[in-house]
Amino acid sequence: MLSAAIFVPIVGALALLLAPALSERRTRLVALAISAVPLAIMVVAWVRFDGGDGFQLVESVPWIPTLGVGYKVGVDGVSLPLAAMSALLFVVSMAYPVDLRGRARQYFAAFLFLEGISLGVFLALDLFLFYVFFDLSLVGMYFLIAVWGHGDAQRSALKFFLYTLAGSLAMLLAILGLYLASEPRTFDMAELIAQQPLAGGGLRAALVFLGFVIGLGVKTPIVPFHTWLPPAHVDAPAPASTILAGVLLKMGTYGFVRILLSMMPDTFQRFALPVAIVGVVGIVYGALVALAQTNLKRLIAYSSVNHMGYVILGVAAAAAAMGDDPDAAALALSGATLEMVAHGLITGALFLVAGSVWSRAETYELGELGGLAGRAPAMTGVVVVAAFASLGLPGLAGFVAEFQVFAGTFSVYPVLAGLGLLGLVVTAAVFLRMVQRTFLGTLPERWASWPDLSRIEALALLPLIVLVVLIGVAPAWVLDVIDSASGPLVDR
Amino acid sequence: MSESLFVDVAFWLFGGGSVVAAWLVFRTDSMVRAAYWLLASFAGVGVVMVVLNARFLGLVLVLMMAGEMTIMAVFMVMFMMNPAGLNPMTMVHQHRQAKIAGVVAFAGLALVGVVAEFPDRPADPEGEATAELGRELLGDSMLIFETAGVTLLATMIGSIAIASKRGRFGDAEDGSAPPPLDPQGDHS
Amino acid sequence: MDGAGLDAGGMDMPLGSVAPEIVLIVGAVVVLVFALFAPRRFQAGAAALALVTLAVSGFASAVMLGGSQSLTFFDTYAADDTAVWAKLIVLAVTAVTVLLSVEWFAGDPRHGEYYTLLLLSALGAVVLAGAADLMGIILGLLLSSATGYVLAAYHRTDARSGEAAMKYYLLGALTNGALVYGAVLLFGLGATTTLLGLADALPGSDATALVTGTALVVLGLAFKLGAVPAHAWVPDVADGAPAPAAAFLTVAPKVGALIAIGRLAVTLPEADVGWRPLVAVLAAATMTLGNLAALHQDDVRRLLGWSAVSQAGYGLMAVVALGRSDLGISSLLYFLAAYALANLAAFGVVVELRGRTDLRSYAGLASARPLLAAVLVISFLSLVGIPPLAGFTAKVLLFGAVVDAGYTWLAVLAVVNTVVSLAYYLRVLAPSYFEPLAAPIPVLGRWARAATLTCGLGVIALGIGAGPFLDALGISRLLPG
Amino acid sequence: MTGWLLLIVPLVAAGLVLGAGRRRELLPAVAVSGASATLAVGIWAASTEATASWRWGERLVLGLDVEGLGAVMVVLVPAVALPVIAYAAATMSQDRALARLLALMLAFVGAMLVLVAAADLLTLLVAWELVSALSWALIAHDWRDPERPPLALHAFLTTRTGDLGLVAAAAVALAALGTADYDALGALTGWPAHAVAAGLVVAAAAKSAQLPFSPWLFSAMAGPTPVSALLHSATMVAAGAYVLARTVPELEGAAWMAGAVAALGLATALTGGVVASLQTDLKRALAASTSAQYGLILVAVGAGSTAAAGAHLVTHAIFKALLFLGAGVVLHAAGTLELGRLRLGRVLPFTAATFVVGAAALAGLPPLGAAWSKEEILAAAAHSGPWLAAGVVVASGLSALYTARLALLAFGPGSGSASGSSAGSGPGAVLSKGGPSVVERTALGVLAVATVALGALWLPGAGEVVEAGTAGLLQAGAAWELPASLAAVAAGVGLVVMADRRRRLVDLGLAPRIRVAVADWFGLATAARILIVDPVLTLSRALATFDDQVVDAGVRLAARVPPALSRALAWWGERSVDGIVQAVAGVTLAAGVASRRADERVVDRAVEGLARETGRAGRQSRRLQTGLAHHYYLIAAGGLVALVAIAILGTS
Amino acid sequence: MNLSALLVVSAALFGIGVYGALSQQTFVMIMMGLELMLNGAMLAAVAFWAMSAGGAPKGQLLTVIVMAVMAVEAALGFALVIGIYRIRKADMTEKLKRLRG
Repeated sequence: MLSAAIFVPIVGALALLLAPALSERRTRLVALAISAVPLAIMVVAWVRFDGGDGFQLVESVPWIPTLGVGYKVGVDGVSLPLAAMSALLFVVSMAYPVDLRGRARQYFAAFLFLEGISLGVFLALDLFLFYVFFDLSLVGMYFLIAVWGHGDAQRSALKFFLYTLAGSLAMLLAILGLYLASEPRTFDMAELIAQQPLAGGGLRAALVFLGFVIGLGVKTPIVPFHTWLPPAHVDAPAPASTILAGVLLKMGTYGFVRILLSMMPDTFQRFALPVAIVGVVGIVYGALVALAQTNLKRLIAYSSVNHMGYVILGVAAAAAAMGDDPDAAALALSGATLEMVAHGLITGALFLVAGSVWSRAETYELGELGGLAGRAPAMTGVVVVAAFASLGLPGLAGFVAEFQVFAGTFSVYPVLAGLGLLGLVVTAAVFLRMVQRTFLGTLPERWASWPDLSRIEALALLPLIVLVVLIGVAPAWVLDVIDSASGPLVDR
Repeated sequence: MSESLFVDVAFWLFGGGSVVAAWLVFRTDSMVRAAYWLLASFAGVGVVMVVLNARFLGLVLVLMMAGEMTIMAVFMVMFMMNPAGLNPMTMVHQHRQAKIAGVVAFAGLALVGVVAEFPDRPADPEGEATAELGRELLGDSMLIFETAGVTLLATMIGSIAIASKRGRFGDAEDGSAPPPLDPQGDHS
Repeated sequence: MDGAGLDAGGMDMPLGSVAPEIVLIVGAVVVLVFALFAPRRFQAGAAALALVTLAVSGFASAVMLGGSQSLTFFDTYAADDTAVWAKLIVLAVTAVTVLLSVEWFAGDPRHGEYYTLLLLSALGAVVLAGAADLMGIILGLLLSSATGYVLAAYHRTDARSGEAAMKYYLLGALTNGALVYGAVLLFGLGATTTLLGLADALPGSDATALVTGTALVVLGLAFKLGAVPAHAWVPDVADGAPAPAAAFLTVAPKVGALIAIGRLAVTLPEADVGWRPLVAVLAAATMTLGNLAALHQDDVRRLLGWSAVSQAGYGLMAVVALGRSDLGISSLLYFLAAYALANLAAFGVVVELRGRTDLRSYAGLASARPLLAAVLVISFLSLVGIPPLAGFTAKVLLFGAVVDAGYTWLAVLAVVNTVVSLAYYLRVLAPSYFEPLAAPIPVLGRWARAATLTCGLGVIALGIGAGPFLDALGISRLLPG
Repeated sequence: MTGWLLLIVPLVAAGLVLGAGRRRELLPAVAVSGASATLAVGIWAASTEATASWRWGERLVLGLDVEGLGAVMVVLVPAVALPVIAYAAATMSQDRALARLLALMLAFVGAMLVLVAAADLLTLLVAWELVSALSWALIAHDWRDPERPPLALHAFLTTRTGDLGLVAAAAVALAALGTADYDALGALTGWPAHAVAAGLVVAAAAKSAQLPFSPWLFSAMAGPTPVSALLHSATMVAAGAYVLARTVPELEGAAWMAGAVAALGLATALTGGVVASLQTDLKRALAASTSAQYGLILVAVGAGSTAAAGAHLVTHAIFKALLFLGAGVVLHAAGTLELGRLRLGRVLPFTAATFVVGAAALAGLPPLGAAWSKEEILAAAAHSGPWLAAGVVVASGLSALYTARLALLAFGPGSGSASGSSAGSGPGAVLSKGGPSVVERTALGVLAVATVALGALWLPGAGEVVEAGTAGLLQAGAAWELPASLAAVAAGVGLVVMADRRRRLVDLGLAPRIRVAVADWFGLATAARILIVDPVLTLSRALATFDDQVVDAGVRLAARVPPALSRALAWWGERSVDGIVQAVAGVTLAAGVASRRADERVVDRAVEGLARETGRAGRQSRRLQTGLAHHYYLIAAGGLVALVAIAILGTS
Repeated sequence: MNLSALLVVSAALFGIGVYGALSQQTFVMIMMGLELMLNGAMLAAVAFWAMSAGGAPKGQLLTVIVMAVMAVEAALGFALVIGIYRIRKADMTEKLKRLRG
């Protein structure tokens, strides 16, 4: 069943490319129908998920037995929410109207392809398979940015591809290091978790760890590997930005949990402090740099750096507290995982609205906007909710996650947690200034006829906002799923 | 010992001569003369081979090179528009680098020759060298020999294919160009 | 195949173990005779004959898989699976080349002989891959080179073709001299030329001579492989030679050369000559130079040539790992197969586009010829090593092998190079996909297209279906190691 | 679960208000009934000591528990909010976003109710931040005015900074104890106890506008008057004091906390008194007085008398709401809040009367309830130490001073102010806008009556009721306290009368520069801007530049390495491929074989490439491929030497 | 006469060949250099055969192979030179520099 979530969109993409051309509207409908399949599957998986430890709904086929490579997919409490969130984001992004440059089929095919690939990353239970999807996501995103982007899109896309490929390859070397250390050699995640290769420490373990941190860190991105992110976001079409921020970044942080925390916890524990410091730097640095941005998308992009900092901090704290204080570790890990989901929803909504702004104004410059609240109350409402969620307002999704991260971190790294708190204030300034400059104040003449969100835009944003509120108010249904994995993960 | 002395003298005479002739190949100012100096150098080596009891090989070498050098001379006359190939020619480039390369090559290999310890296993001077070669060709190394034959065959086919001007269907060069980018051209 | 059935000449000359080679020779002669006597309008029939020859030879090879894994013909020739796989790869490459050539050479009156030379060139690569004797290596290389020069020069009225061939020849002749002298030195040390005998005799011999001889031989093989420092012919041939021949020449000889280097390497005593670091440095230099030079090419064929240089560097990584990692041999063979398919696919696109080579003239290719553009993407991404294409699995194996062999730095360098390589491959893809069509893009014909698409699909199939293939490779041995 | 009605009812009411937004005539009715329902729920919750919990996850559970001071607040908050909301519905009927305002106010009340009913720090934190956020929305109500949103942002950011303390406190408590219940806080020891205590003090200081966070209250004045009334009376500002009253007794692990709270409160009370005395804007003066009064409450908390603190919270909430609404009437009637231009006593007699009642309470004049609660604070302070008591006395003198000044300037007889009398736009002129409406009068009247009614606190036995209600203790007062504080009050009032005689009441005889500086919290806001905000913004801009130019430059640099490398190779290749051999041979050779033209061209191009600083020059890498076969020969020959060298090196 | 002397002579021939191959401009002269290199190799092969390989027949065969190499290279070299000369009128390396970069 999970395999269908991966392959239905990929096959759908191929079919879309090879089938005769339809009108743009019909193409969109067909693509939406296909993209909804994984979402439906994720809902079913959610229902069938029994909240126990370990991987569930596993499907496994040998692939390259000589190398210990298998096609194996399944879910646990960490991957299920991420996969479900991704499936939702894809449906929403594909529904979102954007200038298709007359290449509707290719656009939706690229999106569907990317959808299958992204779900593959989260569902893969084999490192080789994981890497396959991890890397392929770059290809899909490269084309999306370069063909349908604006501004200096080709250059940004190239930078994105080169930079993240470098990261991927660093991770590939690390994966190989891990693989070569396993006995018998295998890429199977469950088996690697059971084997705990490189548990003895030493230089090799450190190097492998470093490779993973760089590889996953570029994708996350952690400071200072983040500079591909702003140009990629700015020049990408809004739905692609949504996917980039909402789904692709999560692949990095997900890797931290899925690989580093599970397969080499000892080493992670040894290096938890530097990783946590990197996380805090990301929090503070990302927030401060975002504060100075005058470009809407760059601002959101840097706020992503900030939010990924929370995730990294949480994961590092979980690694540090593992064993000594499993409760705190589980708290931090649950927080980090939930932050991934929350950030996907929140930032997804923000980027989609940024796309709406672009389609109306062809600019992202905050200085050219202002006073739009009167013309576009719905748009304002969405942004305000998302902004508050992003700055961690209770009652919205971000808070539950961030608070847990901090609660977990305080038990191991109180000083770092304290420093990280500063990020909260700056983020608040970032987002409220953004709201203020875009929507409040006086309306410039040229936007006197600014249209509010269209029906499709509103419909696409609605599920995101609803979920942001729902998770903020009643997160138990998500947290229980996450906790089912995070608890056992840090308590072995 | 007189035989040994004879061997030494012959070696120094022909071996040294071979080197000198080789040097003169690039010192002479005519291509035809160069060709004959080259032949001389090969002949010197051929003699040394004979001295070393590889009579068959030495003979083959000399005969082969004599033929080849004749071709070379004819060739030059034909193609270089240089009847008799006797015009002065000093057509060299990167001369100094070439000298250095030559010296380094010589020094390196000579060093190997002098310093390196090769096994000391002289051949039986009474050995039937030619017969052994024959047995080797038809026995242990038959596959090698056959490969050499095929290689020569391929060389013949190839040389004719690119050098011969006349083909079965008229001018061999007609139509031997890459297809044009635009098929509306002369592509058949 | 134990030789009992077809034992013709002596006690150790089982002709059956060289049946594929014999088929190639016979086929070459048949094609030649056909070409000499068939009327002009039937000349294309030579292609069909060549294909039949390749098929028969391929069949004869395939039945040898999983055979005795032994040396034959008095230890001068290897009948191991590695050699068989090499044959299969070379034969497949040749078959694709034949298909690419049919329409390309349609106007050439010497169309027929071309296939003879192609078959003989394939034989050279095959012999090189199977040779277990220094003389066999020399002759295989010579056969492959001699036919290669001619193939490169086959456009006899095209100045570029002749120039490419001449440069190819000059460099080949020089390095051949080095190879021969190196072989002589090794013979001097070991008193034999069979690799098996050398493996026995060389340990403990004089290091000066051994090192010099090794370096000389490696230079000779580096030429065939297109590796630094004898790489200079590759871009010229890729650019100047007839495009189908270029496709062949940047692939088939490398198969033989890489395996020959491997055989030689495992023969040499590691304690007396540090061939492993030597090959590693060679690999590093080759991949780096190839990628750097390709970086700003505006000529797609030259770019492919330089990419072929860099790929040779990756291939050498497998040799570095031979004997130290059990991934060594399978990575070598898998890499060769993956590289061959991807490179042929890329050249196939060029052929099908009638040799179109100016980068700018690729603008809008994706809208005019979506399938060809897709093949271009697939082949390039495979050369980069993007999953799930064949090139990716190859790189995983190579990286794994060298890391396993303790050469992590080489893997890191290869990673850096891979990123650089992506940049120039994307330089070709970008105009194809992101720019509007400037002028109509005519194509060559259906055979070339079929071959190209097949290779493109093959890249995907080999990547996804790596399992069975690697299973089959798993038992390969590289004799006499 | 029924405890959540405290949140749900006001939220539903807010939703109804929004739903009724189209039919404006319904708005007041819906809003007032919503507020009434909320009050009813509050009373019900207080009387039943409602509890509730809400599970977020395995380790996160929110809890409500209405008890002690919380029970008082749960009634007080909606009780004060009801008249304020009614007032707002009436006075702002012209505002096109009235529905939003009323809905936000109701939601705000709901959040505040959760805040006071919270049973643990996490729940508190949730409500706490919701209150902050809603206050931002309320203050920025007039968002079209480009000056207001920044002020709202200032207020929000200041309180948000303080909020971090609470985040930290909650997180530390949860990390250390596995729970953040108030009841469990006593178990904290060591650094977590100190951290929690410090976090709570910071958070409370920010929320209650204590030093050094006080200036945000001025920014908060950017909101409509009813919003100020709501924020500064019983709700947002009260939260800080309330939380300290709840937690100081619990946190035994941090003994310094009580002293610190008292000191902080006293400092704010004194500073705020001075600041309030120097304001020229009615609302700002009231705002500063809020800080000062909460300073006094904190003194009580620090001195250990939750009861006194609770009592003053209640009395203050009511009279401060009254005063703000009075200010609202003034603004509505006069169009300004400039103290020098008011003196509206004759024109707005009813308002003036109610305002004076409130002012008397603020000044601490017996027999009003506020005076009683202030005396109890003094008693508690005296119990703690003489210096604290002395401070409280001075503070009460200050409060009398600024209150009297305010009352006089706002509603004093005649047109005492020079500007007010001379200008044509005197009080009489502006009155065209009319006096308070019925609803306004009702609201003012109700609050005034309540203020007066609280005089009942002076009755014997009231102390026990207060102690029972707030679950705290009162200290027995010493004999000197009442006279001392009365004397201070008298002194304050006397000063005002004197100043008024000399017509220096507006500026109190201070040079404008000094007065403005002091009135602006002794330049605290400016200092914060210079010391914190500006540096942060500068830093952020610097970092952004750094990020663009340095961090990314590293990447760009790395991206430039291959082209540069190939450029180097090109130079090497074109200019002297031959150099390989020379170098290897160790022979120094002048550059050279390639033709002069080629040479010039390469060098030139290389320079150009460098100048352009793009990777484009990397194109030259292929110049190693000179196209000349004899160069290839050299490369091969040189390469062979290198091969030998490497093999030799590798062999060892 | 001993092995070292033979090898030195062989090295000299090879070195001169290298020099010629690198320094000459005309293709034919370059080919002469290449032949000389092979000449040196041949001499070394015979020397080893006679002095250190105990007369192993493979030494002689190796010499034959070198001759074959020589013949093949000469034949192809001439063929290529003819071809080049016909289309480009070029007889030296400097005239072939269209393919570069």
